[in-house]
Amino acid sequence: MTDKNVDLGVQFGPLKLANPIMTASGTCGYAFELRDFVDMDRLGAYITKSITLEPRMGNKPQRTYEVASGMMNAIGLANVGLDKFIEEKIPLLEKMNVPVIVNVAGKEVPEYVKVAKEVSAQDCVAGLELNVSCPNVKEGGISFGTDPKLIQELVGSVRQACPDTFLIVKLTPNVTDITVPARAAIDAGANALSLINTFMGLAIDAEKRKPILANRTGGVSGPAVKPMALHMVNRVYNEVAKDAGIPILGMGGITNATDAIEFILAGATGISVGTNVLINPGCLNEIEVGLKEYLIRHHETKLSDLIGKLK
Amino acid sequence: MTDKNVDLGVQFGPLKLANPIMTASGTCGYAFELRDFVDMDRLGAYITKSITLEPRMGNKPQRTYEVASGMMNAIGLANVGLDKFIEEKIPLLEKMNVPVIVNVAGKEVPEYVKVAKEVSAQDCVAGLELNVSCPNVKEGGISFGTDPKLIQELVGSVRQACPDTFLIVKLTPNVTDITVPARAAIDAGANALSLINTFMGLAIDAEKRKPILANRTGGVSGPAVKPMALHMVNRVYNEVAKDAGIPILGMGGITNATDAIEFILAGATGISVGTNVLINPGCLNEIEVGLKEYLIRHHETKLSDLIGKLK
Amino acid sequence: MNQERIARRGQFQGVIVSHCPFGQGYNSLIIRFEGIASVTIAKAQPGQFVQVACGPAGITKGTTLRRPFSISGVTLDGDTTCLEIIYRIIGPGTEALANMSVGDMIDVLAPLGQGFKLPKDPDAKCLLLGGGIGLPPMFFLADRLAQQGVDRVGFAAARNIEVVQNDIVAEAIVDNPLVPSKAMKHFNASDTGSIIASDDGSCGFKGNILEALEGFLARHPDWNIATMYACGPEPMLKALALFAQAVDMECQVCMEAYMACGIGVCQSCAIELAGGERSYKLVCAHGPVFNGREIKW
Amino acid sequence: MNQERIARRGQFQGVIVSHCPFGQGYNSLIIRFEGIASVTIAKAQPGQFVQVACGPAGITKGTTLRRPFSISGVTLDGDTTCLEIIYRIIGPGTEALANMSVGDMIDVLAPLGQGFKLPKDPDAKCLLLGGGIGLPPMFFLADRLAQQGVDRVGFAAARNIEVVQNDIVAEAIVDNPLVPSKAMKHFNASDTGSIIASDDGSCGFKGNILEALEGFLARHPDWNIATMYACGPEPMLKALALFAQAVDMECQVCMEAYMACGIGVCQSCAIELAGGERSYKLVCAHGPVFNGREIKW
Ligand SMILES: Cc1cc2nc3c(=O)[nH]c(=O)nc-3n(C[C@H](O)[C@H](O)[C@H](O)COP(=O)(O)OP(=O)(O)OC[C@H]3O[C@@H](n4cnc5c(N)ncnc54)[C@H](O)[C@@H]3O)c2cc1C
Ligand SMILES: Cc1cc2nc3c(=O)[nH]c(=O)nc-3n(C[C@H](O)[C@H](O)[C@H](O)COP(=O)(O)OP(=O)(O)OC[C@H]3O[C@@H](n4cnc5c(N)ncnc54)[C@H](O)[C@@H]3O)c2cc1C
Ligand SMILES: Cc1cc2nc3c(=O)[nH]c(=O)nc-3n(C[C@H](O)[C@H](O)[C@H](O)COP(=O)(O)O)c2cc1C
Ligand SMILES: Cc1cc2nc3c(=O)[nH]c(=O)nc-3n(C[C@H](O)[C@H](O)[C@H](O)COP(=O)(O)O)c2cc1C
Ligand code: FES
Ligand code: FES
Repeated sequence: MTDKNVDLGVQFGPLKLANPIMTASGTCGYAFELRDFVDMDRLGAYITKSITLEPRMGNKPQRTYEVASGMMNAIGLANVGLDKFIEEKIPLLEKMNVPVIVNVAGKEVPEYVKVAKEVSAQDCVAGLELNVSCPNVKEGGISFGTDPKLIQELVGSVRQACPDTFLIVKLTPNVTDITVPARAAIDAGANALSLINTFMGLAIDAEKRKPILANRTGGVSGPAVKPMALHMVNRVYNEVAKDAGIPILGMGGITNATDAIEFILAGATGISVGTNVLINPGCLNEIEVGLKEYLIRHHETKLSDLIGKLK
Repeated sequence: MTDKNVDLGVQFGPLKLANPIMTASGTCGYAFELRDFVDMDRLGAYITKSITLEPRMGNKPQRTYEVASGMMNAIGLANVGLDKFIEEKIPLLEKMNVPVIVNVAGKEVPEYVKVAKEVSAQDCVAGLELNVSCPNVKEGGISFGTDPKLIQELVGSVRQACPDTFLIVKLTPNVTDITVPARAAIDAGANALSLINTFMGLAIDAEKRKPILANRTGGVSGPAVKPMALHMVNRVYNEVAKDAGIPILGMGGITNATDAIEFILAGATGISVGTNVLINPGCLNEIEVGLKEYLIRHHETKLSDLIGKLK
Repeated sequence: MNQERIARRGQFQGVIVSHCPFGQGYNSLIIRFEGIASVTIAKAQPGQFVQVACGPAGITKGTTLRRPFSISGVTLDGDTTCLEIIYRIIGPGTEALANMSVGDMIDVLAPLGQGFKLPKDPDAKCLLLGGGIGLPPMFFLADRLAQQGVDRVGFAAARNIEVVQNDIVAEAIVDNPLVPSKAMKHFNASDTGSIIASDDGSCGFKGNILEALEGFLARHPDWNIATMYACGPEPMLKALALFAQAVDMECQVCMEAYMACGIGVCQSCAIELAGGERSYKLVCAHGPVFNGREIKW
Repeated sequence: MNQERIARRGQFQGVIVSHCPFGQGYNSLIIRFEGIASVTIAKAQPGQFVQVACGPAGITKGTTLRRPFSISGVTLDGDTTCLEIIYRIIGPGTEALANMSVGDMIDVLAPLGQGFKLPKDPDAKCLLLGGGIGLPPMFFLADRLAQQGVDRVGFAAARNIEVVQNDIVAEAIVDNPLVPSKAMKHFNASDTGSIIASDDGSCGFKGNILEALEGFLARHPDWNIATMYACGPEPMLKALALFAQAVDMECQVCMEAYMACGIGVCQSCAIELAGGERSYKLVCAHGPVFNGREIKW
């Protein structure tokens, strides 16, 4: 079998993607920042950093830290804000040859709605990924993503404002039962689910006796979280998404094609790479090659046949 | 300052321990299995493997698997059962020169109560650690540890049956808000909290397209979970345990004295080592030496002065 | 810790004194120990194993489980003891191990598990059957039996001549069984005659190791009182154990299991036992050597 | 990807051609690149840096962030380009790097960030001020300025003579500033006169690097039109930048920050800017070289 005979294409909601590989929000910039290291045309889709209504400076440094088989980050959603995004980044995104998904974040529902509406109105935007893991100000700082009622309100409001938009909801793993927010998001109109965002963690400088990150806590990502991420993807696939016909974008510690296959077998239709892009940006293209090799070695022709095929 | 001037002693509930170092349940056998590798007399306390009412064969193999900076296990609480424990292991534990804490597990409340009562009646047992992370059969397999009501019922029942026993409740990290089960356990009469048990994870063999562990899922432990464990210990300390005057036994990825100091700064009074004992059993003694060195380097005399001293 | 305990097993650091290819894809690694480690390891029995921290001693950092390897030889040299393992480079652990150099310190837990029960009777006869990475403990066993002057024949399974030439069984091609000529390096060193069985007959006996054994026993009826010692892939052990049961021969098998601790504390390495109700023993603590009848095949 | 983009920067693998101690606790590492990597890296500017995967190329396995190091020299040699970094062994990343050997392949992202703005005027004068691991980019800068024939003086900060003798500034002890004698290895190589400042006067000038600079400027008033280029510990940079502001001198500072990506996508390396409202730039993308006035000290 040759390269030509294998098909990495997947149907991700309304999007027909050439392959399942996407960037993870927050690790791959707003548009072409990675182009010196990655052939952007060979991605399945491109997902931007989280955009908020107002520009955000982000947290004080130190913002990241290396931990065992992973990293912690407390960037604080630093981003240029909606206006500058529309003005400066959309023209760049228009030049992309792959579908563009914009990640949207906020602290209150109206903020999400406003950003979602304006961004989804852009021709070059194929879908939105709602980051519901940020703290909700009104509810005393608890994260949207941990309260199914808040998720429903948030996703429902965005759905109402953008009735035809492809809406991915990105879930936090910091919950007792990931199927609960997953169901809430689907019930409120999500077309796809992204999982997982980062695990809450704390790193301590034993010598100085203080937290290493200026924000105290941060989100843990990278290979360290892969077993948990696979478990959550598989649970949501089996218990919620499969029957609902809702595709999953799986992520958490993916570094190579084998990892990607594991997520696909667990039930993911698409996969995102975050932390490893910071380490080995070339992996975004290497994974594509590796997926083909896997199909050839296994005498399979279509990657999509493997989705959820964990025995 | 010399060795002699530094004091590693901690007051762990009613127990005055020579140092904060304890074995983690399930990784250090029933009694003296580690004695060829560890000077057991230099531990702060010894904690046994989980004991259940009936003997348990445990899960089918493969039961463990190495993951990035950690491992997964699905041992399935394999243990000799209460009767054989009393008959064979208690006589060994009577020979221990450090306080002995017995970890108790079960599937239903009466089972816990029965084991707790019999075990705590043994003279050589200084306390019990209730492992509330096992699935509850009656409630359809959900874990005791994720439902505060079940925790309260369980801990309350054990407390009633063993009114004078030093009771440590070991919490699962697979929850949205770790302070909720922490409070529930304290309200029901826990004298100390152990955290954390393992994170639920899934490992997949991409070639065979099946889970690697016979049990499908397993618990993730080791350095990979340290940032999450530190975060949970620190939250429970600040939000619950400090004011309640309840000591914390911190664990999750500890491999050396610096890790141990981090947990102590975060609020732990004692620390347990699990996964790393499997890799480097000698670490249990090395950590003791390292803690002394830290105190000397920092011109401190008492380790207990550092508990919760994270800035 | 009292002396007696230390003398049984322990966590030791030794220095690598030799590390070289052993057939294609295999390495032989020899570690030298001093002091109490030397005394303790000198007592190792064939069938016992070691848990190796597959990276420089002292910087394991708790990120990787140890890897278990059978002891393939132990040699005393004055106050020091050298321990050999022969390992196949197959994954991250053995790759890291392969990167270690002569002179490096390496950390082991040793010696672990229950080894083979050696015959007490000097007139005993022993059949040593090894396949792939099951051969190394047979080399150690052959050594010991040779020291005791016990009659023994070695059998090595190989798929075909390429495997034999490139693989662990090395240069051995033996036409005449029992002629200890250029036979396998280690068997040869202990003067143990050996038979190679290859599936396609491209080398030595044509057939599997059980067929080679059956042929041998047919030709040498006096060997029917022998004890079988076997280590290798599970299907091979199963076939040998069932055969032994059928002809009522004693058969000791050296089993593998995925291990975490290797010292009996984690319950990782359960192996299911024969018999009605499901029950397990621990390969690391009760084994790795079991009576063939004990195992649920 | 079009040629133009590849030519700006990229992810490249090169071979280690030299790896040796550079003072005590420091190593000099020279990597040779071929093909497009060679062409791209040949265009590197002083002040730019590389992100190094501190382990054998190909087996990073995503477990460790890259580590940033300033480029301390770039040499063309036919179709290949050699890149040098000089690094202090301080933690796990640099320890792993120190374990790599000549002949190993190594993976870098290079060249990254915005380097120093070099003077256009051939009559310009440049003051190069480095402390500790801030010296390596100064060596590269001195090289380039020498090529352009621009007047320059190097300043190196050291705590005391032990530091000078054992540390990165190597054997350099210069009595007469501006005499390019046995001065620092690299400064010397580019014929750049250099001054050592040691806090206790045990070596070279007695005082800190700012005091050495002030003394020099007092003795050489014609140098008051010079541009300052500085890299080193933050307190040193702060003192120099504030001095430059006071005497209205141009001052370019090369900053450090904890980095994850090094290529502008993760927002890790924020540095706070001077001015009323809190605002940040990215050290890896907008820097590491900034105008001294830009930074909030
Ligand atoms: C008692 C015993 C004796 C052994 N003796 C030898 C020997 O003499 N020579 C030799 O080459 N090999 C021997 N092995 C097998 C050896 O332990 C594995 O090949 C090695 O652990 C592989 O590690 P890896 O990281 O290179 O490969 P991995 O990719 O981790 O594993 C490759 C294969 O080895 C198995 N494996 C991995 N880790 C372990 C583990 N901790 N315990 C058991 N199996 C594991 C995996 O399931 C997989 O099938 C023995 C195993 C046991 C249990
Ligand atoms: C633009 C730039 C240029 C540099 N140039 C040089 C140089 O030429 N020579 C040199 O010796 N060092 C240089 N450094 C510093 C060098 O990156 C660190 O010393 C190195 O990352 C330490 O890694 P480690 O794992 O050995 O130690 P660690 O124990 O990880 O760290 C030791 C110290 O280095 C800091 N550090 C660790 N990782 C990073 C990181 N990814 N980014 C920034 N800081 C980090 C830590 O905060 C800590 O204070 C430079 C840093 C930057 C940002
Ligand atoms: C530096 C960094 C920044 C991130 N920023 C965002 C963000 O802005 N929005 C978001 O939804 N997720 C963000 N994430 C989470 C990632 O998109 C991803 O969900 C997570 O890192 C797990 O994947 P990984 O293990 O491949 O990194 C960020 C992660 C990292 C490491
Ligand atoms: C092999 C293994 C078996 C375990 N068995 C038990 C058990 O029987 N009861 C229990 O409460 N915790 C058990 N645990 C959890 C540990 O006690 C500990 O909470 C967890 O592993 C985190 O600590 P660590 O990262 O140091 O391993 C087990 C962990 C491992 C790795
Ligand atoms: S490997 Fe831990 S009990 Fe056998
Ligand atoms: S290090 Fe990632 S943006 Fe600078």
